[in-house]
Amino acid sequence: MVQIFDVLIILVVALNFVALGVSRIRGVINAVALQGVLLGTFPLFVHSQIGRRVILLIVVTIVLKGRVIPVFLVQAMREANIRHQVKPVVSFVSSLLLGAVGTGLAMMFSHTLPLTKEHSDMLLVPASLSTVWTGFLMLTSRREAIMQVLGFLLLENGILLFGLLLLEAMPFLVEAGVLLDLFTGVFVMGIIIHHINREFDSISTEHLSKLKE
Amino acid sequence: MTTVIHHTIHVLLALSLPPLLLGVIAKTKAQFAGRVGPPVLQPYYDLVKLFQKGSVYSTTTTWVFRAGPVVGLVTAALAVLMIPLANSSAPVSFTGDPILFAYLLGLGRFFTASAALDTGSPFEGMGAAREVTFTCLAEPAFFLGLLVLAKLSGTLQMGTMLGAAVAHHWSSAGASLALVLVSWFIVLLVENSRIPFDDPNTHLELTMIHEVMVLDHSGPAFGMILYGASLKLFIFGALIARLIFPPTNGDPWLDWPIFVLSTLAVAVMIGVIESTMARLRMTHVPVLLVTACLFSAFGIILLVR
Amino acid sequence: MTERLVLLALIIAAMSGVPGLLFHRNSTAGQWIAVLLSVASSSLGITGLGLFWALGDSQPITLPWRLPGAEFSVAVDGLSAIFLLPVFLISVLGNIYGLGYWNQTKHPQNGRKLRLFYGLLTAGMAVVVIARNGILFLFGWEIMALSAFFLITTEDDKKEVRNAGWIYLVATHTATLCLFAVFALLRAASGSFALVPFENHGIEPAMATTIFMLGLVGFGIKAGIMPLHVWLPSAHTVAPSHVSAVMSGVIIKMGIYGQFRLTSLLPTPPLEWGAIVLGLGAVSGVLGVAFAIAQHDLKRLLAYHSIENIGIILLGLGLALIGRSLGRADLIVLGLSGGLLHVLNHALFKSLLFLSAGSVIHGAHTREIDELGGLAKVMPWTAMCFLVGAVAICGLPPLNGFVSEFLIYLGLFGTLGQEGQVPFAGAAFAAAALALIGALAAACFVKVYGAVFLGVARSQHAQQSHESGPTMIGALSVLVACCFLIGLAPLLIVPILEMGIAAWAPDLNEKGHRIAALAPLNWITVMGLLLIATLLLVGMWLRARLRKGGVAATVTWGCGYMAPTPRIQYTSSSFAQMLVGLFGWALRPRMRQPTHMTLFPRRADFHSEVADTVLDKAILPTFRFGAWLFSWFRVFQQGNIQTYLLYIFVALIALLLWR
Amino acid sequence: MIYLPILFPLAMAAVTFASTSNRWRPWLLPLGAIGHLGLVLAIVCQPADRGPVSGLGGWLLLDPLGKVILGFLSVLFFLCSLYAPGYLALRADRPNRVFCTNLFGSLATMTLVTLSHHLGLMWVAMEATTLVSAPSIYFNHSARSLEATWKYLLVGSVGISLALLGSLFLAYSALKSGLDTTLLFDQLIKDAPHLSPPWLHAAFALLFVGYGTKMGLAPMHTWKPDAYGEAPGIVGTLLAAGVTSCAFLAVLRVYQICRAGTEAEFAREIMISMGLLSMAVAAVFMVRQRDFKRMLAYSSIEHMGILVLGVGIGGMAVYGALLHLINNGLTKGVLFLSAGNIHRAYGSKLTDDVRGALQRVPLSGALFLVGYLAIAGSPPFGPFVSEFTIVSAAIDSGQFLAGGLFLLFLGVVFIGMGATVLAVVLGNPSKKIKPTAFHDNVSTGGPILLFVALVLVLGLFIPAPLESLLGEAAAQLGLSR
Repeated sequence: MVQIFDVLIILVVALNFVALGVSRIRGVINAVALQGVLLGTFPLFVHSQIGRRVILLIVVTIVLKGRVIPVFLVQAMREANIRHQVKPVVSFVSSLLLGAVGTGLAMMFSHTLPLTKEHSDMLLVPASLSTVWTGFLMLTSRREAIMQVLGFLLLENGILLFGLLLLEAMPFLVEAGVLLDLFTGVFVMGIIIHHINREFDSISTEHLSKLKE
Repeated sequence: MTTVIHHTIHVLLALSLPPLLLGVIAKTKAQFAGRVGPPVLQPYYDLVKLFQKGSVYSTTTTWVFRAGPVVGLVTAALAVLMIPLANSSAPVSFTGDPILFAYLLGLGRFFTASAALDTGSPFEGMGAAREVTFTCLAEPAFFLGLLVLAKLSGTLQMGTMLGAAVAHHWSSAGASLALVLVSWFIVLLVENSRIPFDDPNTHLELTMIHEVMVLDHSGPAFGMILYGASLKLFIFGALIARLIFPPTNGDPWLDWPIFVLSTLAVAVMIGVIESTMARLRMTHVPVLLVTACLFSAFGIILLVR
Repeated sequence: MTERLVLLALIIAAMSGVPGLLFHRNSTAGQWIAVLLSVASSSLGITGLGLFWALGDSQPITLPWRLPGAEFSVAVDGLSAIFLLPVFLISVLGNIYGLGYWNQTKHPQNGRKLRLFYGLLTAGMAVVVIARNGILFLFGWEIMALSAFFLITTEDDKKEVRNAGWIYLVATHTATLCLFAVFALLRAASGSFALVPFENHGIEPAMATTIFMLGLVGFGIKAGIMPLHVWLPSAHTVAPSHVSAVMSGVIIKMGIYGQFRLTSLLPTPPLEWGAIVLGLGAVSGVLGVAFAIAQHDLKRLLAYHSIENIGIILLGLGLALIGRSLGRADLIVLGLSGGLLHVLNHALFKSLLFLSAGSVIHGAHTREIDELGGLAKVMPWTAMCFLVGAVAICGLPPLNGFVSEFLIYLGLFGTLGQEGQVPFAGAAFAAAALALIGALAAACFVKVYGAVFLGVARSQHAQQSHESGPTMIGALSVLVACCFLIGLAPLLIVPILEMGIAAWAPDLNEKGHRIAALAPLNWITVMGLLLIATLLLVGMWLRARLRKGGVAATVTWGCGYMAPTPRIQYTSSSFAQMLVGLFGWALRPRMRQPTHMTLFPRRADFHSEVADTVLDKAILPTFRFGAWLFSWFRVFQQGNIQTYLLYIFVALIALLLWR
Repeated sequence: MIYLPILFPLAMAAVTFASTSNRWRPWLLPLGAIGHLGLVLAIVCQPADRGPVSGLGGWLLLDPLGKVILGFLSVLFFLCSLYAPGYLALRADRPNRVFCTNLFGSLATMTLVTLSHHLGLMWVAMEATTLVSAPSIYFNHSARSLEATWKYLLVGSVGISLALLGSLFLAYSALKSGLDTTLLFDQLIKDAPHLSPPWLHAAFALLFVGYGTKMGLAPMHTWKPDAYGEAPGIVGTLLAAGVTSCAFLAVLRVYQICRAGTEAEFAREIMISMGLLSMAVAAVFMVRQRDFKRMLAYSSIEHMGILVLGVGIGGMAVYGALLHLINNGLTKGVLFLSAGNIHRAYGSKLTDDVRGALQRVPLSGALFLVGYLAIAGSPPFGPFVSEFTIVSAAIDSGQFLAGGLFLLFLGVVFIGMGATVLAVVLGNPSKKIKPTAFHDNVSTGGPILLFVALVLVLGLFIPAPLESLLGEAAAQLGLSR
């Protein structure tokens, strides 16, 4: 069981790299969506007993992260009639390298944080930090507003990963928080992207740098 | 009682002697030039004549112009009451009297220069500018000299500062006193517009200082200016005389002739200098004055180092 | 009683401009109400001071005040009283003068604003002087400072006024921030904001020196000590003249008051403090007057003289500090009495000069000295008053300026030390500096008086000028009378000064160190009266002579030149040229002169101008450099959201790695 | 009882949303504000013997710290709501349904922040505040306001996510030490000494950066100039005084826990450094700032810096910081609203165009100037008292460097801000710019006067109830009286 879980976690981390390295926006959306679905299944592994509430949580997460948000984003993209290629500030290779460095650092940093006995052999903390790092990387190195939303999604995924550690201690609160954040954030951002679309006929943030010193 | 007599002599001497100094200087210069020269008492004749004349006033002028000579004369006359002549202390003598003394002369200068500006004449303006400019440098020199004397005597009263003890100081702090003497002599020359700073006899308005300031005065007012100028000369001459020949013989009555003679000697000295030196270029005047300041300053540094 | 009267007076003063706001902008009713309130306020205030001086009546008021560390604590002591007198006197005279000078009908735009802040200014200054709590002090201080800002910018539609106001505001706020530090440090050392003297050894020497130095900067900016004076010349120039009079006569004295008060709190100082103050005094004095000589704007010239006089006051304070370090009571008494008296004197004669200058501006509509001339004929009263002010500010007998300089001279000579006294002879050189200051001031005022009032009018402005009305001349006359009073009867003011000294150095009077014993002020009275009497006698004699000898009138003798015009007169710039040259190393005059002469010279002109060296060569370049440097940081905010997010990331990592 | 201040604005929001008249809708704002003010007063002033005001099983609790901020928020909102009808009447061309609804929404969420006594709940409330206030920034529906909204939203969301991660870390630090993970503040503070230090350390870093982003501390401040520059003045006020206060409260809650735990020194160091950094950044960017609304944003950054600096310094400075929260907020009201008026009068917010405001709009110009002098820390206005208390406490506790830098930055800010403000208010209006129809009147000037009056009163004395309340609140943060 634990081995499978570790494999899945490694898969999640691998998806980070996919998201960083893929050049088509659709590809990134898919990678992030897949990561979301994987995350959705994780409560199965950390919860000792699986009740109705956990099932509900799993379903909601998977539907939201794996279906609703990707569709929403694809929709926005289609309406915007934008380029389908990511045009990064930092090249793909460099992004990947930075991602690798970040994952390494996350590993190192997570060693300084003591875990409880039952979590001590889990890879959750480094994976979480690495995902947060990737999210930041995407937020800071991609031009398109939609890619920034995806970066934000990655960031949230990282936080959710960490939240799994607390799932038992503080049931419901964690997921509720994460989902609320995600949902409202993405929802409002979506509206804004819509407006950006209408205003500029593009969702590249290049247009969004008029306000400066 | 003796004090009253001494003070009376002081006042009478101070009022009567000054024009004689001018006469002595003129005579000395004439001697050097190989001329007979005017009589020694000529300045007195001039004054009498001027006081009886009528006056001409410029329409440009105001009461300030008329006040100029009056203030100049009165301040000099009051100043003369404050300097020690042969007596150990002047009729007006108190701690800090040299300050009042200097500032009284300053008041006179203020009004003389203002009167010059009142005429609206460019030449008189020029003279006034030079007068006040050079004073700015002469004043510190005078005060630095005062510092030396104050340090030596331990007081700030001219009677004591230039009292009998000066003779003693010549042996103990001669260098400082000599520096002050030179410095004050330079101040004397500039304050009284003598060569090498100014030539009272020249007729080039552009090069004059004091004389050009009083171009427009005439009659009694001009007489007052002349008399005031001689008073001022007497004042500084007396200071120098006291510095060189302090009253030391112990007999106050004998001091008076000694004082008169020494003052006349100073006048002769001025005459000699006037005869042997040329006027400085106007731009070099400040340099000499700054030198005078430095001399005095060096004098005080020697004392307190 | 005194404190109550003063408080009442300052409240009335603060309110004096308020009723005017309710009246129409063209109505003078508000102005009259302001003047009446101001008269009432000053009468009350001066009555209070009279009570204090006559009876020693002082009942400090202390009330709780619900602000952290604050206490509403006011008291009048000898030091406060001396500074309060000009606050009340000059402000009411300025207000009366304003009836003619800044009449509401002539200045409907800004008259009401001016009087509102004029009243607040008076109140603020009174609070500064009586406050016995650091926070209350700061309140008064800032109300004063800000009101002054609004007064300076009365005519804010002019660019030069805005610039002057801006420089003032920056300077005054820098001062305020220094004072924040001063009072915070005082509290750190004493445990409260109450302004009470420290016991000896009650404060660490390093702490005391820090406080003193910060105070020197903070108060020094307000006082206009060279080189902290940068705001002063332009602010005094552009403000309405009765405001300039208050600024120069009273506001900058608040900086001096601060220094007196602060040094009275701190324990026995090291000798360096006195030496520094003395040195600053000499520098301010000499350079202040040197700059003044180079000016050709009447009010700017007077403004630089304020710096000079502040220098003279500092000489007095420096002496007192040195006296305290050396344990020489005579130096303390002479330094303080000279300094404090000069505070009073400068308030009188500088206000007199500014108000007279205002009268000139009122009549001739220009401040350019070289456009004036011959005003003594059309404005005889103004000319007379200005002359009195000029003689007084040069420190010439028989007026008040001489008395205070005399006291300071005595003290400076005293540092040479008699037998049995500890000398500090270095300080004696300040006597020579004071002599230089005096002579330069005389040169400057001969120039100004000659160029403005004497000779012939140089321009249309001067020709068409007119004498000012009775309210303006009336205000001037009061000041003239005060100048004569103190100049001729200095002993009258001695008790006041001694109470001031008692507040600074409490036990001196009891030990018999009296001013009268150290300085022969009675001789000044004698000589002053003798001078006036002789002048009158000789003057009458001359008059009789002239009547007898006959007087003819003609044009000025032009040395043979037959067609004199007003333009051939010596101008103020040419008058000052030699002196400006002598001080060229500090003044850095900008000159434009004809370079070469051909056989038939063209029309040529000479122009010289002296800007403020510290401001133009040091402060402004520094500010410009700062702004340039700061503009480089703008690359961090270029509208790129990716970069913004990066900052957050970097900050996060930095905090995680902290330690 | 404790639910009413949250529910009432929500209800008002619903009513507002439902109302159809663009003209009369804004009048609902003062109405709702009065109601809220009354409710808040009722619970804030509830006598202590009736026990603490709490609800939701302890998740909601009103402690002195909350009281200070809740009371302030309610007053602030009330004064802003008085300004709203006048302002919206000027903007009659724009639909204001969403705008008004969102203002009530912000009020509800901000109230929730102050009342929540639970780490998670507070986070939820903060998140909601961000989202609800975003549309108000977009009120003008221009490209520039859109950009501002986007930046506000994205930067704010990232920040708030970090705060979530931080909250989880904090929870885990309790879990690691085998403590109860209720996440109630009381409990956390009590358990603080036993919390796992590495986790607490990381949690503080995350929470500080997260909520610091909402507060607008440098270098997380970048959204501020854009958002404040483009939002209407009234929104600027509510953001700069209201939302930031809530974020500051969140920082304070976290600091309370760290102070009680092992990370007190670390937290104080960070707060002092970040406070000074914010002041420095604000100072640097304020010099030669041509846009006077952006300038106000930098001023806000500066004052947020002062707040955390005060708390970091400790002692009386904590009291000063809490007082400064109020003073700064009220003065920001003066500045933002009068700047808004001037903006309306000239149709521009650049100093190139805007000159002579004292002549063009005498009241607004004068108020802008007064606001500047007040915020710069001049007596007799409130900010002087609080700023001076902070610097005095810094020096008193021997933190000379912090105190000295504080004064230095205040000086630079004064100069930078002053140049812009004076350029705006003094002089003659430029002929080039065509003036709009705007003129000073009671509806747009009166509320600002009320702000000024409060600022002045707080500068002259602190009312006894407020003083004791501030004292209690400061005691929560370690001030021993």
